[in-house]
Amino acid sequence: MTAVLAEVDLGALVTVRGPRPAEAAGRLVLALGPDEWLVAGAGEDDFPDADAAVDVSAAYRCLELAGPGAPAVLAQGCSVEVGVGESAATLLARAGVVLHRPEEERFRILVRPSFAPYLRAWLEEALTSLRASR
Amino acid sequence: MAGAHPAFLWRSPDPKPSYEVVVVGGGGHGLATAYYLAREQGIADVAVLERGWLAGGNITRNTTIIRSNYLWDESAAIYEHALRLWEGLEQELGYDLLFSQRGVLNLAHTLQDVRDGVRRVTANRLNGIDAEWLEPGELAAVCPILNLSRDVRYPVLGATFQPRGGIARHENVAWAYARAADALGVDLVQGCEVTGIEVRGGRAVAVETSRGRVAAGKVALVAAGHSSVLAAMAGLRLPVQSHPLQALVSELYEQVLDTVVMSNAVHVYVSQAHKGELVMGAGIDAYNSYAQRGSFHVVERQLAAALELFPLFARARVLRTWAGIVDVCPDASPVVGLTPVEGLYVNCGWGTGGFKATPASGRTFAWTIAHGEPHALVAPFSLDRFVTGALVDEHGAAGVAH
Amino acid sequence: MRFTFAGAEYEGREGETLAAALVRNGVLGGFRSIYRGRPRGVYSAHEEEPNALVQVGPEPLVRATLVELEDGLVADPLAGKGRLVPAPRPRCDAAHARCDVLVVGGGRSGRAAAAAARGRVILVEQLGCAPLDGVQVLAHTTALGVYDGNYVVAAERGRRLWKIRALRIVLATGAIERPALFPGNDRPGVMLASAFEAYGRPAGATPVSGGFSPRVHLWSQAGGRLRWDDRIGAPVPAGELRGIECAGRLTGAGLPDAPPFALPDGDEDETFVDLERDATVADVRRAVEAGLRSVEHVKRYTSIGTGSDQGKTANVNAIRVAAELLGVHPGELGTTTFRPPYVPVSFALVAGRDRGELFDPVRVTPMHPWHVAHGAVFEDVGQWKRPRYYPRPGEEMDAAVLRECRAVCEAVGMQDVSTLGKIDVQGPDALELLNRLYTNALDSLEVGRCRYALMCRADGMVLDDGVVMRVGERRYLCTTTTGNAAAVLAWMEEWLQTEWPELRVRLTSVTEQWATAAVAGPDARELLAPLTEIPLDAERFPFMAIREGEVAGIPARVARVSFSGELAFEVSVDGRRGLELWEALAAAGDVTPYGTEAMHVLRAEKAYPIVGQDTDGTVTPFDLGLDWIVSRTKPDFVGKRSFARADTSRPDRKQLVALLPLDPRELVPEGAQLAETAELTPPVPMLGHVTSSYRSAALGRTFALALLAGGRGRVGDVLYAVPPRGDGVPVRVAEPVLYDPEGARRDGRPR
Amino acid sequence: MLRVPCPWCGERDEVEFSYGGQAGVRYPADPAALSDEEWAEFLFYRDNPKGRFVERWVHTHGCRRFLELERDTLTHEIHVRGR
Repeated sequence: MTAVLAEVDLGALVTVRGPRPAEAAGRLVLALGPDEWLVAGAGEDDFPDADAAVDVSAAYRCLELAGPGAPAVLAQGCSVEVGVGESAATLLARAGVVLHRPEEERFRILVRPSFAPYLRAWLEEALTSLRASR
Repeated sequence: MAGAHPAFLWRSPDPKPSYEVVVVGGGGHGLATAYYLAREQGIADVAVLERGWLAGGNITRNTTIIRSNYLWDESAAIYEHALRLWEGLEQELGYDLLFSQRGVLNLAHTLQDVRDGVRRVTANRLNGIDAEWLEPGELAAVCPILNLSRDVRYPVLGATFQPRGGIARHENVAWAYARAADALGVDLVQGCEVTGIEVRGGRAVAVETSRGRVAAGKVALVAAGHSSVLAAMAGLRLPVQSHPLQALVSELYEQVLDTVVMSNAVHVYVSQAHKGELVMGAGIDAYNSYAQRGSFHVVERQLAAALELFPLFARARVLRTWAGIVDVCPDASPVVGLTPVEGLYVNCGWGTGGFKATPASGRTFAWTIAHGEPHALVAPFSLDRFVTGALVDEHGAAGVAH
Repeated sequence: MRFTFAGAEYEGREGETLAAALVRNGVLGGFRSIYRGRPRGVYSAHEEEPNALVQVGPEPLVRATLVELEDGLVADPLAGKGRLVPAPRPRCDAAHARCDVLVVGGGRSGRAAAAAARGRVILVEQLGCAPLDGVQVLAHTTALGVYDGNYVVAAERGRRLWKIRALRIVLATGAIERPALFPGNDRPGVMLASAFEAYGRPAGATPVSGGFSPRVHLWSQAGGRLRWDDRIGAPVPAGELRGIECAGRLTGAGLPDAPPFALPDGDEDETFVDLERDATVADVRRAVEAGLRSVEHVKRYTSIGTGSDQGKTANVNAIRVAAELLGVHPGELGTTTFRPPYVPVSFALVAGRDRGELFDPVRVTPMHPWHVAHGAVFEDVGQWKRPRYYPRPGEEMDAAVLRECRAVCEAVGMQDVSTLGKIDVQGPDALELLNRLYTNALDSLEVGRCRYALMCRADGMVLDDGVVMRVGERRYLCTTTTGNAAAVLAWMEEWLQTEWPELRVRLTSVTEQWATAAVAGPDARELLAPLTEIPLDAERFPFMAIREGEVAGIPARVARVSFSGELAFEVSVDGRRGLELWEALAAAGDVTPYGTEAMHVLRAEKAYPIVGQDTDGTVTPFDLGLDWIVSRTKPDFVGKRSFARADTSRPDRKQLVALLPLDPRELVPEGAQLAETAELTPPVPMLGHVTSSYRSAALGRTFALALLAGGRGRVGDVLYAVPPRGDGVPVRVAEPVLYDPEGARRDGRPR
Repeated sequence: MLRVPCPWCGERDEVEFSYGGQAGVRYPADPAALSDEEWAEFLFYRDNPKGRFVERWVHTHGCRRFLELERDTLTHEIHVRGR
């Protein structure tokens, strides 16, 4: 089993506080908490009715892990299993992440930029060990 | 075998209907208290009531580190008093305690660790406690297998060193006090759980136990993790919280480590005992617990940190892990002395540092019980400090743990 | 294949264990016991082996019964003690798994339970194990422990650590044979009957059996009770545990009746209870005669069960012997506690991948590559790497820091302050929340202005400090210290969520949204002016004001705050453009990058405290001389009540002061305690300690900050700062602010 | 490793959370009106029962919400409570 790691650009990101915003024009909405949402492709001004909206475009980076081995790679450092189409804020190795699984064998890993070098290095090792163990 | 035990240890008497002093808790501090009551305060009409078996709690679950290089005068005074007693204890108790003054290193990994270390060393110096500050270059001589490379996540920037610090064999210590107390006439009553404390007119007069009522002139609570539960029986509330503290030992290896190494920053406390096993402690588990059981991730972190410091340990194996229940005060200092209930005395809150204090704790507590007033060395550790705010805060700067 | 044992070569076979090969080669001895040096040989066939311990290269204390033979293998017998030798660290990893049913043990009953189970099923077996339809079989995987919440940790071939969450656990761990007790039961050739069979009835070997003891370890670890089963003469699982079942021989079912138990007739000192620990029936008798009644005491007195085999063949016999000697039923004695791991597990496996650079995340800012390229020496601040100083070729730290300080005082410098925590506070009640948490009164703070602010814990001790910026009618941006960013956000959230949920305000971490460069020094305006349209003169951009605009073509928020006492602007931009901003600033003129060390010096000259360095959790705002920042008008804020306590209101508390060494070249060590006299014969009363100590370019001398008892009343006194070694250093107590006390430099060069 | 039931995220491993000690200790309405003894109670005194304990956790690496649960400090068994 294999998997590949790449970085992707989700564009503008905004944290919206309050009720879940509508997914307009297929824009990505990830739940960070009961009243906290991460919306891709939007800005602070797009949510006049929200309790708060904060531009966090630069506060996350997004790694993408794809391939049949992807779940096994994540399982090396994360006890949460994310269903297809679902997302979860959790820990991967020693970094807080938001995991999103758009497809069966594709995961998005949103992480704070300052943690990205660490997480990349960890994932590279996990991929190595995946190759070695199968 | 070194540290072999004597031919006779103690009787197993049934409890008498009444004693001058009832000590609740047959751990290290309780047994020491009973011993010093009989030996120095002329009170031999003493019972030690132990719920399970003698010395089954923290006294034999800790990493046996002994040191006195604490920051604040109040702490340094009582721990140094303990260390002086340790230095004569094998003689006094006639028991091989495997007391080994191999020195205790406390590592600094950040610039603030360095400031705190120097602060503690200079405080120790002014208190007449042997303490040194060692630069990384000086560390290799003290601990050759320590990883002093700058090229690690948290390089070692220096360390405090107390040459007189060291370790002892924990059960020998407890058993030595027990045997000596028993020989002086103290009743060590095992399998005797205290279920109630009888308070009449604001005075503690007896304890209810699983083996009947035992009247007492004075009641002394020395039950570490269970102090809150016991105090509650007398309607008393204590500013302590009980947490699991995990430790582990490895298999036996030929000697590679002849000093004690502590790193509060990464939570590693390690020494190699005489038999050859590596004895290691971790940080406390975050949650309150009486389960004598901790979470595995704490052990994972502890060993990860240990290998950063000691690459040589990579193939060492964990033989046994366990946990004790430590009761921790908000300022990480103990509570010793009188209580609002007349005739009821409490000795608790030693947190992760109780073993090293055992002789001083027992001795000063015995004095306190006998005289009905706090011994000078424990006066600063009375309950009213939480009202005035005069805490003895051994967090942060003091390298508090273990 | 060939292998070497104790220096002699033998022929081995594929798939054989070292123990099997030795026995087949007629080697029934070859080992020695740990204390008495008695000759010993292979005793069992599995993990319970007490005798056949070997060192295989760097691997200490391996059980010959568990070593899979490979060609050229070299093994040396060990007498109970291994050798730790330098060797490359084995690469280990971990795997989390979840299942409906976890079966431990791949024997008949284990496989049956697995086959019958519904849903996701995992089977772990410490030996080899055939595949099973619809079951994830983990062969050569040993369950080490059962933890809270049906969390099972298992080791696969010593290289992967499995962490398995199971809704249901079926324990089918079987039983271990125990020795019969007779004088000389440890002699080479004597082996458990089960091993005798496993090794094909080797010639010259003597099978013995004292019956079978179920492997109750995991059940007991999980908190399960035990009951003594007289028929098999061993404890078996009793009672119930939520989510855990026992199956097969573990329950005692199918085990043969135990042979009748009797103390040996003959030399008890030659009759071994624990072979690895060299403990005999005579030792148990000594323990009982010493007055011991608890099996735990007997264990410690004799050290039975403390060997690397954890007494797998010894513990039950020890109980039976002790019970016999005490004249009680074994069931009354109970057992010793079973503690994880079931078999020893290597440190490297438990530590897994948390090693080296991955031991703890290294956090870096967007400008990090530039710092590296320009030779910065870094300091660990929490998980962050921050430039401490930027030495030029051949330049020592002291020289570099003096140069960086001088640049900020005389020209212009810039520092990467992106690591400072930043919290976005939004909502109609934002001001109310901040007023309750900060010691300042913030009501008068206007939009577009900011203020230095302080937070205390409820006990009145300083928690953190930072700048509160009002960026909108109902929106604030609060900065925190680098190390406290997460803690302060959690602190604010806790009060908001649990204490004042009625407040309509939201908190969001924007620490990494913004990259921030501090531009400080009298030439700060000259450096920035060409890069921005924002008017920078003191009239239109006063101290503690905030402006929005472009800097180097990048949308930016500029704040006129200063942590150095010099004219300073903090420029914040979208983190993705932080490096671009930094490079533009570097290219804009003769600007000197400076690190945390220079910053520390500059702020110390102004007596700006650093939380965590000049404070230690026992320091109030008043102790720091920050009375001006503590509101007297607010009815309450977190910490206020504590200031009135007896000890907290003492006039002779330790207060922040400056110290000037009498010898202006002498640097006192940070952490040094302060004494009244040069005479250092203990005990010497301690008056306080040095919190910060530097060489100052501006003052042309050394100086320090200290917390000194009644300090503000002691200005002018001469005290002694005590280093770890040598004489005390005479220092004069001074007012804390040593440089530009009137704050003239704040606005830059007068024009 | 405890399994902590987060009302929002479901059961998660203990390592995702931070512990908050006894729940429901209210900040006094008027601290100034309290005696030093009463204030000390608020600052330093917490229940420490052997048995059921209503405690506070925060899902630090999840939804960042504070939550309360009742846990047995002897068995570590968790009895979920409402939000």
